[in-house]
Amino acid sequence: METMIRLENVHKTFGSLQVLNGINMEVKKGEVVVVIGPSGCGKSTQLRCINGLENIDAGRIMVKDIDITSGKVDWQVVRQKVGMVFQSYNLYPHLNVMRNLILSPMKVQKKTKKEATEYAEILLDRVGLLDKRDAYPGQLSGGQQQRIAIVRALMMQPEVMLFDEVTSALDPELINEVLNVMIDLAKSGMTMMVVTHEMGFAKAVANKIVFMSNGVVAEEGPPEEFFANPKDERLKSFLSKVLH
Amino acid sequence: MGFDFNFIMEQIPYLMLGARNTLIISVIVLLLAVIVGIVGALAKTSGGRFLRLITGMYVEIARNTPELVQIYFVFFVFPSLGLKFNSFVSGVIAMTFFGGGYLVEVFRAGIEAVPKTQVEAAKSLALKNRQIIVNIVFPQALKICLPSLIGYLIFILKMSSLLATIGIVELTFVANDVIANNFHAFEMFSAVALLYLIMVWTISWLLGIVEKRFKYEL
Amino acid sequence: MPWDIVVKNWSFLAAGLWATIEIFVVSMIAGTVLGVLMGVLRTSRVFLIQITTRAFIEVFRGLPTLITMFFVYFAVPMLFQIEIPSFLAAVIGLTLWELSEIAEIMRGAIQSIPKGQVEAGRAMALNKAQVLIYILMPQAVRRMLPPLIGVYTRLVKGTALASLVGVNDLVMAGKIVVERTLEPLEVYVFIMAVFFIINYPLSVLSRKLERKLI
Amino acid sequence: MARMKSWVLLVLVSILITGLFVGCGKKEAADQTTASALEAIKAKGKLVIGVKGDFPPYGFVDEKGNNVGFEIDMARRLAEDLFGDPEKIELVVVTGTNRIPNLQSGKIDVILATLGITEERATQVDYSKPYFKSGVQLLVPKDSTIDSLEDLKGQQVITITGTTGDAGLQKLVPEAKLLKLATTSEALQALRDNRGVAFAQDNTLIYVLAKQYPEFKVVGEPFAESEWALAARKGETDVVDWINKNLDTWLQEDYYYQLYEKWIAKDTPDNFDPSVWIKRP
Repeated sequence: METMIRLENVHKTFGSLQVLNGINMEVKKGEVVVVIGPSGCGKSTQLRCINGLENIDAGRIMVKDIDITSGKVDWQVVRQKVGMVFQSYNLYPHLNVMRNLILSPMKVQKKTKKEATEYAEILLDRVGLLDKRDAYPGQLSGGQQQRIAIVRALMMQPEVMLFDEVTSALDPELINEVLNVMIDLAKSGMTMMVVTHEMGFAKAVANKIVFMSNGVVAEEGPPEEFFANPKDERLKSFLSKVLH
Repeated sequence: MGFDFNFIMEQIPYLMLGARNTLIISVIVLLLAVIVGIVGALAKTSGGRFLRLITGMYVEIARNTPELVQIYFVFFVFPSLGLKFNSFVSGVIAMTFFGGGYLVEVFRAGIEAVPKTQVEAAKSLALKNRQIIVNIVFPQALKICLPSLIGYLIFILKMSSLLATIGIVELTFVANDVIANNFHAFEMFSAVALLYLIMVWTISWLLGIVEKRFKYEL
Repeated sequence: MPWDIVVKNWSFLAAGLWATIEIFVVSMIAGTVLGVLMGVLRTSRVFLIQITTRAFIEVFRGLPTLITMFFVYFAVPMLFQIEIPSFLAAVIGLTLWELSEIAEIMRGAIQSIPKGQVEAGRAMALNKAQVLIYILMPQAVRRMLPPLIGVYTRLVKGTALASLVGVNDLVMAGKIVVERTLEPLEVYVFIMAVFFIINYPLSVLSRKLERKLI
Repeated sequence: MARMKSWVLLVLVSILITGLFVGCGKKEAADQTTASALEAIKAKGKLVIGVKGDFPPYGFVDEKGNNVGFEIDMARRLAEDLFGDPEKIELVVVTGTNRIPNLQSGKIDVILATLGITEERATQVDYSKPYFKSGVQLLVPKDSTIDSLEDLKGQQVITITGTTGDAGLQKLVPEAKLLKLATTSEALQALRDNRGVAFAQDNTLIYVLAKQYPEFKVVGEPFAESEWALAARKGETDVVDWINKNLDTWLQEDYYYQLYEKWIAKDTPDNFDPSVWIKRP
């Protein structure tokens, strides 16, 4: 199967803080990879490096066959292939839902307003928010905003989706409506890389789970084996904290 | 000395001319100052080192020297440097200079108040830097700046009174011109003060309404 | 020779500068004291006090300071048959503007302090005045400081208006020197430099305090 | 408790300051209601005269910052007559715009500031006898072709708000566009910068300016001629009478000519006849 994302010995520091310490990882087409680990282990930084929100210090990151660390990468191309959803939704507060969705397709992909709007309606309908097309983000609940944010990323018809703790800022009763959208998306065959604390989600849809600790991949494997039979000591202690 | 209403009634056409000119000048200056402010703010937030330094120096000089002296400078000093403009243009240049200096800081603060995560989200959606500034950062910054812009239109309107000193026929000039020949200082200054207050209060009221509407959308 | 004109007329310009400083200091003190008072009155629960102070503040914040100054200098003496020399007219004009600005800052600062602070103070059996002095004022002062210094920098610049009611301040002295020499460049650069030197540290301080607050 | 005290103190001081402003005003106002204006001046112990500060050689400020000039000498002689001491005087610098308001408001007792006699002003103040006659002429750049009022039609002309030149020009050449400024220094600079084709002002001033700055010359016949007089508040006839008595004495003594020689002669063209301006016995 084709490799969508590959990280090779990636290093990243913030000042004197070593965040990524030689990460090696691979996401294949159609895979759902869930990244877990204690806070500050570099999970989010890793995602942000993949679409160029952070620069890495050493190593190599490939998105399909593009080396995004080569220094002469066209980010507009890469970012169309890689969609990203953030913890704090980051919808544009000054634009209504529809204009949030169609801005990039029109500006970047030069789609007509009609084309973009039609596609947005299909996706909105799929997440059950078609009736909110004219609302402003400030008028929506967190769960609704996050579902819109997912749709917004999908509008670019990306080949990989990155999810950065997308349910962490939500009230508990709103988490499932977002997870359900993600589960549907996984079932439709989307390649996904998901940083999350939702172990239930990981068990349900992940092809592979990666445990990060101190800026390296400490353990990885398919979910059944991973949860049933953890080997790494740090993972054992982490799991005992989050599973009970 | 009583209040001579008839005298004021006679002066109404002249007063209205002054008030009209005060408004026209203020609006022109505000528009130009907004342009200067936006360009300066962009230079300060995303320009190179040199550009930032130059903009910074401009802002400090504009903000830390008296407006009156700046007006004199343009009107009385520029010609000796080979730059001669008539009263009106000189006044507009000087006021745009200090108005723009204030607005650079207003817009810079506005731009910096837009959350970084907005830029990241836009980047992740493959927008280019210029598109991000135009479509995402700027509209949001503008709304953040709006209350300050109200303040500065009023500031500019009030400052336009200084233009009387270089012979521009605005409201304060009208007052001086009339009392130099007719001496009804109390009546004239009361009338002029009232006109200024009506303009200032109307602007702050109107823009207050706009501000409320904007707030709702955010 | 650069600065020749300034050096030759130094004592004359210095006398003007001294007048400018005097105007600034006197109006600064008067405006601050009266402004704080007015600000406290503005937050009064008594409707009549509230409405009068508000009207006062709105009028003198709304008027161009030059108009206020002209009014004091030309109109008030006629109206009340009293004598107001140039210097006093300049000071009163600037003070009326400044105290209104300060009162408004003061009101904003007091009202920005959460109600809970007052309630906590009252719950601890402090009386109204004590709440004002021990709870509200110290917190308000910290919030007021940056905009207060901002008002002072505007006041420094405002002193230039004194020349327009006949005070022999720095600007007036400069004008007279220019008339004698017909060399405006040096003199005006000098005047701007003097104001800049006074004002720049103030505006830096104001920004520093503002950042500290955030 | 200490802090409480300082707070109360602050309040008291503020009230005191406010009271002071109001109190001062009231006291001065009381003085002015005294029956005899001259007696009131005497009681005050000094003569407060509004003079020019930017009008050499009549009233100006010298390099040491002192008020000096033709009219300042007159003012001091008035004080000497009244108090036997030329120093019992307070000179208030006034401008063309504010001299009459200053007088009316009681800021000054007398105007001695190149004030021309006009009907309109006569309704506002009481004039003394004239001590000087001036007319408005035009100051133009040396190479200018302007030489009469005719030439000003459709041109921009510099004047000073509220002066005889300003009013006269508006009446005689309404087709001229006026750039009205506040002081001579500003007008002069505007002329140098070619902001107008001419500066219309009293010939007393512009002859001097023309001599001082060779780049300019005086042209045209005097127009809007006016006689200068001192002025007191309306109804203060005792002040006016007292001034007139002095003026008569000065004329007999040929004092005006002495003042002309002291202040003006050096600044006028060589064969200039001073009787254009002053009377001689």
